[in-house]
Amino acid sequence: MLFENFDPLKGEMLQILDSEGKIVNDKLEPKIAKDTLIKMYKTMVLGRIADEKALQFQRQGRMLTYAPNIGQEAAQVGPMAALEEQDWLVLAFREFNAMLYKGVTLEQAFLYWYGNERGSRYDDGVRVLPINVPIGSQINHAAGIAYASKLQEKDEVAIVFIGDGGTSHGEFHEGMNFAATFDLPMITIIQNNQYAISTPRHKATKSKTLAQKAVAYGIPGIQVDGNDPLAMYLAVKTARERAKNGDGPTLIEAVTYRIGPHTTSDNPKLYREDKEVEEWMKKDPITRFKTYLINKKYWSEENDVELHEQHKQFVLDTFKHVEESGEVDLEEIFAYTYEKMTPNLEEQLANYKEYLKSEEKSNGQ
Amino acid sequence: MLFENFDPLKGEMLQILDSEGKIVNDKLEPKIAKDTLIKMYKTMVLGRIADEKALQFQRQGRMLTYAPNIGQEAAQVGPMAALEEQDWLVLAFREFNAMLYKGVTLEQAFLYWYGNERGSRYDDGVRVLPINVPIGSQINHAAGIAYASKLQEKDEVAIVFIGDGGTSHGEFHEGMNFAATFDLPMITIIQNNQYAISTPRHKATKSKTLAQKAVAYGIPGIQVDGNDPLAMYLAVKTARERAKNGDGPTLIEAVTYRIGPHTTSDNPKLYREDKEVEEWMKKDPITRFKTYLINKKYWSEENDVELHEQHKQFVLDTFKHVEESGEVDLEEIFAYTYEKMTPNLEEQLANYKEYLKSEEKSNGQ
Amino acid sequence: MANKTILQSINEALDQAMENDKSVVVYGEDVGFEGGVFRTTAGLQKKYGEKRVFDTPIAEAAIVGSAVGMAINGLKPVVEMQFSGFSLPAYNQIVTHVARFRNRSRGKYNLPLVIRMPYGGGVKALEHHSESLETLYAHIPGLKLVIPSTPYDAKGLLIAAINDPDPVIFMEPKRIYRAFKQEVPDEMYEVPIGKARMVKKGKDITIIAWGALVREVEKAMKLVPNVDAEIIDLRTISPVDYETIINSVKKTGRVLIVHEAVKSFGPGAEIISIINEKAFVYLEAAPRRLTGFDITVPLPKGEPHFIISPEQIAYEVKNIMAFKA
Amino acid sequence: MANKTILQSINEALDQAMENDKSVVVYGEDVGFEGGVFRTTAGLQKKYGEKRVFDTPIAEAAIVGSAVGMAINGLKPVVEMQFSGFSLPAYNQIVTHVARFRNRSRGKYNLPLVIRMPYGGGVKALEHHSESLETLYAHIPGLKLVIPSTPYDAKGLLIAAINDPDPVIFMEPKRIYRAFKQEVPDEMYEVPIGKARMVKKGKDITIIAWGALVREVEKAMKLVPNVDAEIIDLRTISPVDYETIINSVKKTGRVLIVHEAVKSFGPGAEIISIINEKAFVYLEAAPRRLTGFDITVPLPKGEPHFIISPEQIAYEVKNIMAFKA
Ligand SMILES: Cc1ncc(C[n+]2csc(CCOP(=O)(O)OP(=O)(O)O)c2C)c(N)n1
Ligand SMILES: Cc1ncc(C[n+]2csc(CCOP(=O)(O)OP(=O)(O)O)c2C)c(N)n1
Ligand SMILES: [Mg+2]
Ligand SMILES: [Mg+2]
Repeated sequence: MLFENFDPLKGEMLQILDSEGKIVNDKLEPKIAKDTLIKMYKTMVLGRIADEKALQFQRQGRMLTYAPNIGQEAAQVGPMAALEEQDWLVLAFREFNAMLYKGVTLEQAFLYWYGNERGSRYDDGVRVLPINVPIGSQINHAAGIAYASKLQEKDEVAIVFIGDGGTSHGEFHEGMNFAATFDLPMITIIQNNQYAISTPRHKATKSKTLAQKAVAYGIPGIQVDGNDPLAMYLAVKTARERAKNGDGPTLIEAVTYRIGPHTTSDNPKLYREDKEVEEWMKKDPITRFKTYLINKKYWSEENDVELHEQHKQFVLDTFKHVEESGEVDLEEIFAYTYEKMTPNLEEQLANYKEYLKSEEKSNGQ
Repeated sequence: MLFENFDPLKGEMLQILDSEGKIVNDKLEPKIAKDTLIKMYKTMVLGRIADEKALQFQRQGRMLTYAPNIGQEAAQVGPMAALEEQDWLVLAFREFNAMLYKGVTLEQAFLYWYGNERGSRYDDGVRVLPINVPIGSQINHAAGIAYASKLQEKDEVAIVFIGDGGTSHGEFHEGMNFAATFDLPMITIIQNNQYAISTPRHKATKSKTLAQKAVAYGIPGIQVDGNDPLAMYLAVKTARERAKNGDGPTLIEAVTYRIGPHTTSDNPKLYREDKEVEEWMKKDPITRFKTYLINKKYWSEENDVELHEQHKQFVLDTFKHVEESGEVDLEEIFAYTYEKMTPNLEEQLANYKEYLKSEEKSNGQ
Repeated sequence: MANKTILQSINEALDQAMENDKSVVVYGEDVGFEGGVFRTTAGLQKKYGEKRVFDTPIAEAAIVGSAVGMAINGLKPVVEMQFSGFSLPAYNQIVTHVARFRNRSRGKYNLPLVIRMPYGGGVKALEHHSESLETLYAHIPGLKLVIPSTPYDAKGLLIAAINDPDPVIFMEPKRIYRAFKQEVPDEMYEVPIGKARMVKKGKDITIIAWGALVREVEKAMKLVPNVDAEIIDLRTISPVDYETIINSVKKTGRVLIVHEAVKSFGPGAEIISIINEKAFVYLEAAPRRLTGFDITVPLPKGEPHFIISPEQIAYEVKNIMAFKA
Repeated sequence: MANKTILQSINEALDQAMENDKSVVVYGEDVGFEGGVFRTTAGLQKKYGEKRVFDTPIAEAAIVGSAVGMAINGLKPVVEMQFSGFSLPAYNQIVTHVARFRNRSRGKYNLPLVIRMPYGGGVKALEHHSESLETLYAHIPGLKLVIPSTPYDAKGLLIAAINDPDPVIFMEPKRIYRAFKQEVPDEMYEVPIGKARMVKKGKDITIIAWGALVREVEKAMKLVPNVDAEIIDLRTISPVDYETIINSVKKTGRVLIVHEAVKSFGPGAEIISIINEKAFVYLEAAPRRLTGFDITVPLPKGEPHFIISPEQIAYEVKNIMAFKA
């Protein structure tokens, strides 16, 4: 079994496609349909372009704030490609690419960062939970979803993302332990991007790897090259098998790097060297995946130029649309606290409207 | 190093003195001064008698509630004997023996269970924190104490107890990780007494041992026969060395058994077989320790009879004293919320006194 | 129809809800095999199996957080916090998720879940086993907070809570779990959430209480037979039933609120403020609160000072009646 | 003496407290190397070393729980919750331990610690970055809750909080961290905890606010120049300064409380209740609250509806002035 062959306590890490785009472990190369490979690649490129544009929009004061994913595309898209339609995606907040792959529209994803709750209402049938800001708490949601899947004997898994920093939180522990205790069909991906805001990975915990935290829950844990989409795919595919067989959750540490700032309000120059960033840029997941696809003759440089053009235009058009969405209505901010507005809320809304009316009047005078 | 030789992942458990009172690992037999051994034994016997009496008092309606420690004496007294005076003891709530050894008086310990906060104000210089009811939260207190010791470069450790059930709590994770990250002089003892109220150990977590949870924090973890006072002593002694050398915390799982009910309001017959209890009674820590001491010619059956008599009387006298302590004054319940009473509290107290006066008057009429 | 305690009514409500709807699951610490430390869930695991009724690790955030996930994926979880004092480790989940998922997802994900917790003092318990934390839940938009004071209401409100599309915090006055019995219908029924109960009509003063203190108010009024009090059992703390309160105050002009929660920034303050906002001109005396002191509930040897007695209630009533503006 | 922002004043208070007393330690998420996401702790690690100023894992319960231990063992921790919304995972520690250790140990263990947290809306932030959770801390016996609204008070109150023998929650109105400057003494000084600040004397109406809203009230009063308002900056939310409030209400007879926290069971209710208890007969109009709606603070595109404007305050003032009993 894959997970037995890569013991994090022995410093073993799964890699299939190296930084140069070469297959370094051909026995493990997963058989992925061409369509899927292309979808993966296209999503990664779209994610990258959207990220770069979003940073730009934010600098122009057109976007509220933004948490870029640059460099982490493979860690997100690899897992998504290994899932089934009916599987649930439970987000932390830095999973733009995973969201796009799983059916969240670019417009929705942008709308959220633009400051509108509508951006978290994904289409019916899209099994993605909204972005989850309180660190660590999403693990328990995934565990609950997985419990319901298991109780109702559905072939579903819940895949949940968390950052390296998030693994220090109490809720990570409780959720992992809960899922393990009941053998729930859950897969946890730690995107170890080496930083939690300004705090480097080694200051968050003394454990040599994050994957080895699985030992505490009596479940398999594996370190995977998070910039290798094939390795991430394989790890999740295998974890999904385990889940389906009733063997419970798996912990996957995707070793990757956050190339950009934490969010647009962060200045990484305060706490890390440019050199470190440059080193990691050489391990770019998109470059290596492109080489792989070209080598397989699934892709060409011409395709690539075309794709970039298309995506750029799509991103610009979408953002324009988002900008045109305007403000959120007064009624809307009251409408979703309860299924039916309480008398209290009705009164507060009515009073406020009365005030607005009086303002209008006095401004009209 | 001791901890490397007993890998919980390999199912290895430290035992020195077996159920029969025989030394099974003479290379590891710790050299403990006779006085200390006798103090350990006396404390264990006192703890046992106090426990049995407390259960009796409670059945007679004379004691509020009580959480007995029967069977867990070695897991508490072994560690205490390995500490220094200046070390801190941070309690969960089932560490009656540890408290007694570390300087809490029997009267204080009883007074607490009798329902009086005075029972948690231990004498000056007794470095024991009050009983801690919210499961898991004490680990973080110990970590903080240890941080202060380290910062101030004092030769102190904080030893903290938690139950098997408590290891599932988020605070266990956060506190262990915090202590490990900063290499704090902390020792965590898990009293694995096989139950959390009615919930058996295996329903609390899937990990085969609790000691292996140390792997998540990059620190040593060891399973110890918790009914063996010598093994518990040695494990803590060694952990204290580590702490002193700046090597950080250690996790020790004491494998033991709760012979009595969870508390006096619990009926264990609802969830476990008598046979299981009987099996564990054969592993009694006091019996084996007595044999060891007698073999060493440190103790005799006559000493033992005398000790039991003395302790019984002491327990009865002490409890009588506790019963005579009466109710808690009105003023006292207001006095300790802030260093100085707020105007608000002063007013509430004054109003209540006025009411009492009016009651007196109307009762007097 | 039979005489039942609050405890039995809760057990029956859970039983019938599980029978009636396969998506209802019941879990928490020791609720499964043993049937709960108070035995509110006794017999359920045997009847509905280990998958629908189960024991969890000691991890309140996981209990509540997993309930969020279950509710999203089609179940109706009814979880137990062993004591309300131990709901605090789950407080982050409750405030940031239970209360907000609906709003965050703009209505895509409702969370039809119930969090049960025994609360209140007077049972001679250890620390953290006696508090009244209504405010912590009533102050949070997106939650409903319900507290029964009788066996009839306990059953009907719990069934209503389970059927409610919104998340409901259900606090159980453990002091009166077994204190008395009442005729309770054997079939399922709902007591509506958001409606106070008129315990007794009256014209002199409005007394508002809930949980275990409703009976203490009733006892108190025997001590002041010349005062004709209108007694209201609030029953739903949030959303508050304005109407019943305001109609009563308009009639009586005098108000006493009795709760065991500590006074400052406590639940009584909101009721006084509502009365100020909606019935100020009807007030004939300053509305008053009789509440727990602003301290930690003392351990049993000091607790009697803290527990509100009928005599104290009567004393306050007399004071208010004597008030002249 | 120099002009300083609230942010600078807080930084200076921390700096001087650390300089002055070796037992003061400062830590939290990103407070060390980077100097905090708002830069309130900038420069401190360089000056006082990695042991006294440090970054922690993301674990709020550990941050607060370890502070409890440090305070017991001789230190004075000043910890930061990155945003008040993220103090909730530490809420169990704060309620069950920070607030209670003194009482539990009958005075043996004081906890001289401070928990700082930026709070409030109006900064166009993501979810959980905008709430006003005063009530959750003010309702807990054993805690003090302090909120500055000016650079002068920020420094003086923070120093007082650090010197206080009791634990203090120190909420910082992040919206005005850099909004304006004020002359602030360079040396250490204390602003007493438990005393409100009289912003402006007046005779027509008492307006009570704190944090970022004090300035909004001041702006509002420019819109109703014919009303002579007495403006009180509460400054310490718990324990409340009765005296200042009651003296003012006795004079004006009219009251408006303005806070951004949601209305129901919120902090304003307590103040209204105190006024009812102590100055009922002086009231000439129903006291009113102008507060956040009972909803989750909206994301930025909806937040403007939620944020209280000077115009709204002026409107409420006019309504109260028009009240005739
Ligand atoms: C409970 C909680 N505490 C603090 C924060 C503030 N915060 C937002 S992101 C972040 C760092 C997260 O680091 P990591 O888990 O590694 O994820 P990454 O940002 O690297 O994707 C922090 C501390 C939060 N969102 N929730
Ligand atoms: C946070 C919290 N949740 C629930 C409880 C109620 N409770 C008291 S003891 C206990 C079981 C503890 O089991 P374990 O940790 O194994 O310790 P033991 O009782 O066996 O010594 C529980 C659930 C509590 N005290 N604190
Ligand atoms: Mg990270
Ligand atoms: Mg146990």
